[in-house]
Amino acid sequence: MLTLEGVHVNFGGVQALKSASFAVAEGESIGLVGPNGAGKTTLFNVISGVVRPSGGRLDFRGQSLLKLPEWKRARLGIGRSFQIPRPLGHCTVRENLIVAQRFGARTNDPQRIDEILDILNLRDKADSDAATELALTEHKALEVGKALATNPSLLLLDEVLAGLETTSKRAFMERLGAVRDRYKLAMVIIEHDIPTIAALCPRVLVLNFGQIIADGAPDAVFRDPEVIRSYTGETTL
Amino acid sequence: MTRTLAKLAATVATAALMVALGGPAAQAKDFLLGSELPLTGNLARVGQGMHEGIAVAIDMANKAQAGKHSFKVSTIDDETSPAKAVAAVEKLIGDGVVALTGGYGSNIIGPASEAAQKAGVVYITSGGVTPDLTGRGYKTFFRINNTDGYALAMIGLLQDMAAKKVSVVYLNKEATSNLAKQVKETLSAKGVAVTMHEFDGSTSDFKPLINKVKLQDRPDVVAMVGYENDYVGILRAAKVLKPDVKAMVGVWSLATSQMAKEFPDLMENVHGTSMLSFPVEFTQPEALEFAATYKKLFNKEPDYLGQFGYVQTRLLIDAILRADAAGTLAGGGLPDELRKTDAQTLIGRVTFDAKGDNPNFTHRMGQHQGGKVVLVWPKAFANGAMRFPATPW
Amino acid sequence: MKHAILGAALLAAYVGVPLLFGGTPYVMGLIVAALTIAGVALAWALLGNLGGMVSFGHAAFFGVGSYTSAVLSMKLGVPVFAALLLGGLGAAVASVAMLPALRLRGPYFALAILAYAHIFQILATEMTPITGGAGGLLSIPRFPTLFGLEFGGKTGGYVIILTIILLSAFVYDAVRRSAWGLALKAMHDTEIATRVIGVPSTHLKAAMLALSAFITGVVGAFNAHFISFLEPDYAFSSTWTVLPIAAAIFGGYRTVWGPVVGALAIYLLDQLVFKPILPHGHQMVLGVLLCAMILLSPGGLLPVLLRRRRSEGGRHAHA
Amino acid sequence: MIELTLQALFSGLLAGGYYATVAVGLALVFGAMRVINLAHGELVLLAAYIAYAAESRYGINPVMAIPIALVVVASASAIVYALLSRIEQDREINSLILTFGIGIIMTNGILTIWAADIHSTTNPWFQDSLVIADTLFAMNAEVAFFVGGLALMAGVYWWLNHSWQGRAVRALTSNRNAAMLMGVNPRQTEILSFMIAALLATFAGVAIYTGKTVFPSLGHVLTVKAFIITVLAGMGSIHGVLIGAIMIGVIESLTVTYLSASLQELAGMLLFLVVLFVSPSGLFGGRRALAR
Repeated sequence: MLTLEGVHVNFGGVQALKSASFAVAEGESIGLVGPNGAGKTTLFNVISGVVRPSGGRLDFRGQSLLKLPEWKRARLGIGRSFQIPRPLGHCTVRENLIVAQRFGARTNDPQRIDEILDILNLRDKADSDAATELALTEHKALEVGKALATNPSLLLLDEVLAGLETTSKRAFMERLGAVRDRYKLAMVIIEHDIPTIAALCPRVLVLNFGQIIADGAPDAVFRDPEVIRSYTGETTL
Repeated sequence: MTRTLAKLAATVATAALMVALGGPAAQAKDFLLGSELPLTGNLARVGQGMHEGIAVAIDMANKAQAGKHSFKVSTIDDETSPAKAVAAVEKLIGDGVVALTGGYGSNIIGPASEAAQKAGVVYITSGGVTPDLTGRGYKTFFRINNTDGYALAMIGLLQDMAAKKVSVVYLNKEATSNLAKQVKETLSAKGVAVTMHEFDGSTSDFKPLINKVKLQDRPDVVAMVGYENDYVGILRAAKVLKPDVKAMVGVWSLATSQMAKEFPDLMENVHGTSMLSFPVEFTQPEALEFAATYKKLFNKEPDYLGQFGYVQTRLLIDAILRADAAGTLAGGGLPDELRKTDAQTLIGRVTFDAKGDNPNFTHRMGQHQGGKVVLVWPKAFANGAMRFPATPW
Repeated sequence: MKHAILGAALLAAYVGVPLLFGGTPYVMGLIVAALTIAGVALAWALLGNLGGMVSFGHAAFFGVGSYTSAVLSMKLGVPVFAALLLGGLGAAVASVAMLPALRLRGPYFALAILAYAHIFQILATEMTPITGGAGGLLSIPRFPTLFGLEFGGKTGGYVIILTIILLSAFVYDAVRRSAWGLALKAMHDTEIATRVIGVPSTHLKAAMLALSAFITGVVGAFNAHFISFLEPDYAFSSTWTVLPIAAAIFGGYRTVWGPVVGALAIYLLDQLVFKPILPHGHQMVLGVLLCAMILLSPGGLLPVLLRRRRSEGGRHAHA
Repeated sequence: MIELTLQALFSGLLAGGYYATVAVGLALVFGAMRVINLAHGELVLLAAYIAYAAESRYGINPVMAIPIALVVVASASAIVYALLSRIEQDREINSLILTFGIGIIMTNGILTIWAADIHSTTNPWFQDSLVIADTLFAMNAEVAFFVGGLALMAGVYWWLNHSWQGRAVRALTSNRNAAMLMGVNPRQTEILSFMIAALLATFAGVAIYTGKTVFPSLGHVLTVKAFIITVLAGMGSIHGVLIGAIMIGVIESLTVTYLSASLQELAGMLLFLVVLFVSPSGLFGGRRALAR
């Protein structure tokens, strides 16, 4: 459904992405790993339209995204979360989802919103102020929720699990799995924790210095010496 | 919402109260005049000038009528805003004034006098010279001066100077551009070559403009139509560039004691409209008393604004007394009485035509000479010789 | 209960006030002038509260609206009430010229709009054949008499401007409560977060600008036909920006009714109390009020009053 | 023709010089504090009126009056700063409105104290003409204050680049948070920038009093012009402000020369909008004006 070909991004001479090329199939789940500053988030920014690439092709279901603004891409079905949660200010949790649904999905479907609240375990926080009254886990959940409320077919999750302690992390993982199966989503997940990735994603991309250095099944990828080198210390093998 | 109205009701209640307090004057022989003038805003200066004249007229009338009648004036600041001027006129009429004297700026007098006309109350002014005002043919509107009078004076002087080429530098406001265009038409008709230069109120550096006049027009005379700070800017630029002209001629608020005091070296030899010489050399008794009273009240020499304010108010008071004597005042006879006016005043003969305009009005031209303002046109009123050719540099 | 209050209020506004003050044109004139300011203040607050934009150039919309309406009714004989709406439309169209300014932030936007106001004023002065130049337009047609109701007078004018304000407030409130309102509120902090969930933020802002311009334009048009006189310096005067801002801030620009309350309070206080006390430069008091409000209660007057009335409602009074 | 153009350019240059002295102060404060001080023009005007008072009452030469004016203007802007720093929420909007209010207060204050009359120095030397190669004409005041202004701005420029306080201001301008992490004391630096702005405002005020005429409503006009120039330049670049100011000055005088004096404001405004929309970050980089 999503195809990148030779995508370049420059920030004032610094190459954040060097000819990144890969494709995401319908319903596929991909783990995106790599050391900090490898360009993972930049990749998401390119796909969701926050950053304009300096070169390359970017197609979604046979349509080029390059000219489209963020909001049009969202309406095409690309949902994303931010690494640092960005709840909509002056709004309750439910209102966050309502805005996302009205504008992203262009529908008005309370059931689905309740559904999302349930899956993400935000029901009892539905009417608390999103910006001020949420715990970290709930913030992460809301990030996913906003993306889900836009009825995406591709979900880009930026470290939604990072900073959660193991137990809540496990719970959250299961929720993500449920979400994916419930809505038959394709997912790309940025995540440092290898076991989590391995558990969620049959396929893993490794990014280093803006380049994709490995692409394949987790066990294969994480045995790749180059990957290990790039990852010294960061992997728990 | 409810709060809104509560607040509204409260504030307005006080309003009604104040209106009641300022209510109509008690006795019949105690005349209350109304005056709506800009005491703040862009026209504050001129507004205050006219108001001084009105005060002088009231003071003199009370002295003359001592024992018989007494006159009071109630003044409201229109803040140089048409809407507030209308509100002011309505309030004054609500307070039961006999007639209105004042108003400055054609665009403010317009709506204000319209409100007065609606209520059938006389509105007399000298603050707006545009033909449109009298063009409306209101029964209650009277004006002692007009653009023609200013144009006549300026043109008259320019012809005495036998100017063949004239550059008109004028502000793009209504009164100023009207006057400038009238001067151009008349002079061109008389075969004088006239070039026009419009400028905007925000202009502070006139050198580029005057340089055009100097290098391209090469006129005999530069005619300026603007207000104080425009004149100062133009004259300074001219003083620097020293164009080869025979005279610098302006109109209102130029040949005044104020300018003579504030900018002595800049004004030397400059011409402008002025009814009075400065220091004032009055001959008629009325003029002398006027000057004395002015000095007494405001401790300064009268200027043209005060003079116009005085004349319009004095004519109004005379008409009121006549109408009162004839017993037609209550019955709305004041406009007709005013129309009967035919008086020699500080600004010359005044009569009113059907539209309330004063057809006899012709301004006079004064020239700054060594800190004094000497009347140089028309000959009849001249109290000194015109220095010509002569410029501030 | 709530409806009862509302009904009573409407009755008082439409019947009570005219009965009370219809006889004294001066007071009625003051109220109408205050409501005119209130209309602009409402539109200004809408732009600030929903669009998150401070404008120092609402005089531009006011002037364009008044000129459009006046010229249409004078030169093309368009019925006054139709011209009124077209005036609003004209202002909205003018706001399209300002769309590039939407890319600008805080002070840049505020003063870019101010520059527009200057430009429109200069154009109005220079386009003499249409606008009558610096001389302006005298005796603009007043409001006609419809169904036996005479709208030309003070009371008629009052009813018209009151209706304009009520309708505007209604629209404002509706927008604020809609998903649009939510999205706009959310945009202030993290515009990008709203864009990635499908909110066309720039379009929304543009819409708010156009709406604010429309309301301001209609109010300006009303004023033109009410005063029946126009000239550039007056139509584009900075007072059409200064007073509404003062009013909105004073009353509380994050509430719907705050600006209206503020306008009535400020204008009537200014004219009835401050002006007699210090005739020269009594606008100074406005400045003082403005500063005091910003420093002591940035939320404005109305929220304070409301909060006093019902102990809860912090957020709601603010929303 | 060529003579006309030369004079136009010369006049524009001089005008630009005095616009710049007004604008640099505004830009400096914006850089250091992220606040457009809408009362800046009134501060300039205040200085002018102090000079007037000093001359008309005690016959003090306007130039000699600069120190007196400086004291008054500095304390005035200290008050402005004190009030500004009390704003916590919605800083951007509220500070705009606050300084706007202060501007109204000052304008009307000046109106009540000195009335609506126009004023300018009565000292003839300032208006005497100074002729260069008998094609370029100017008043002594204009040239004197142009040169003085340049010197002053050069001083500020040097100060910004070579003194550590100056560097602190620049650090704050380019990246607020980073600067604070680096241990820049924002309050101190902000106050400093306000004082420098006051100095420039005082100078500009006296320049206007001697070279032009002053009246109460002038302050607002000055603020707008200064802001336009600041945007033209792009925030936080002094030489940018100078060039932007001269551009405005020259465009205006050329408009007067070749079109009409009634269009000069329009020309300036249009230039401003064009630059704003073509490159919102101004002609000389600096801070970006674009929304986040």
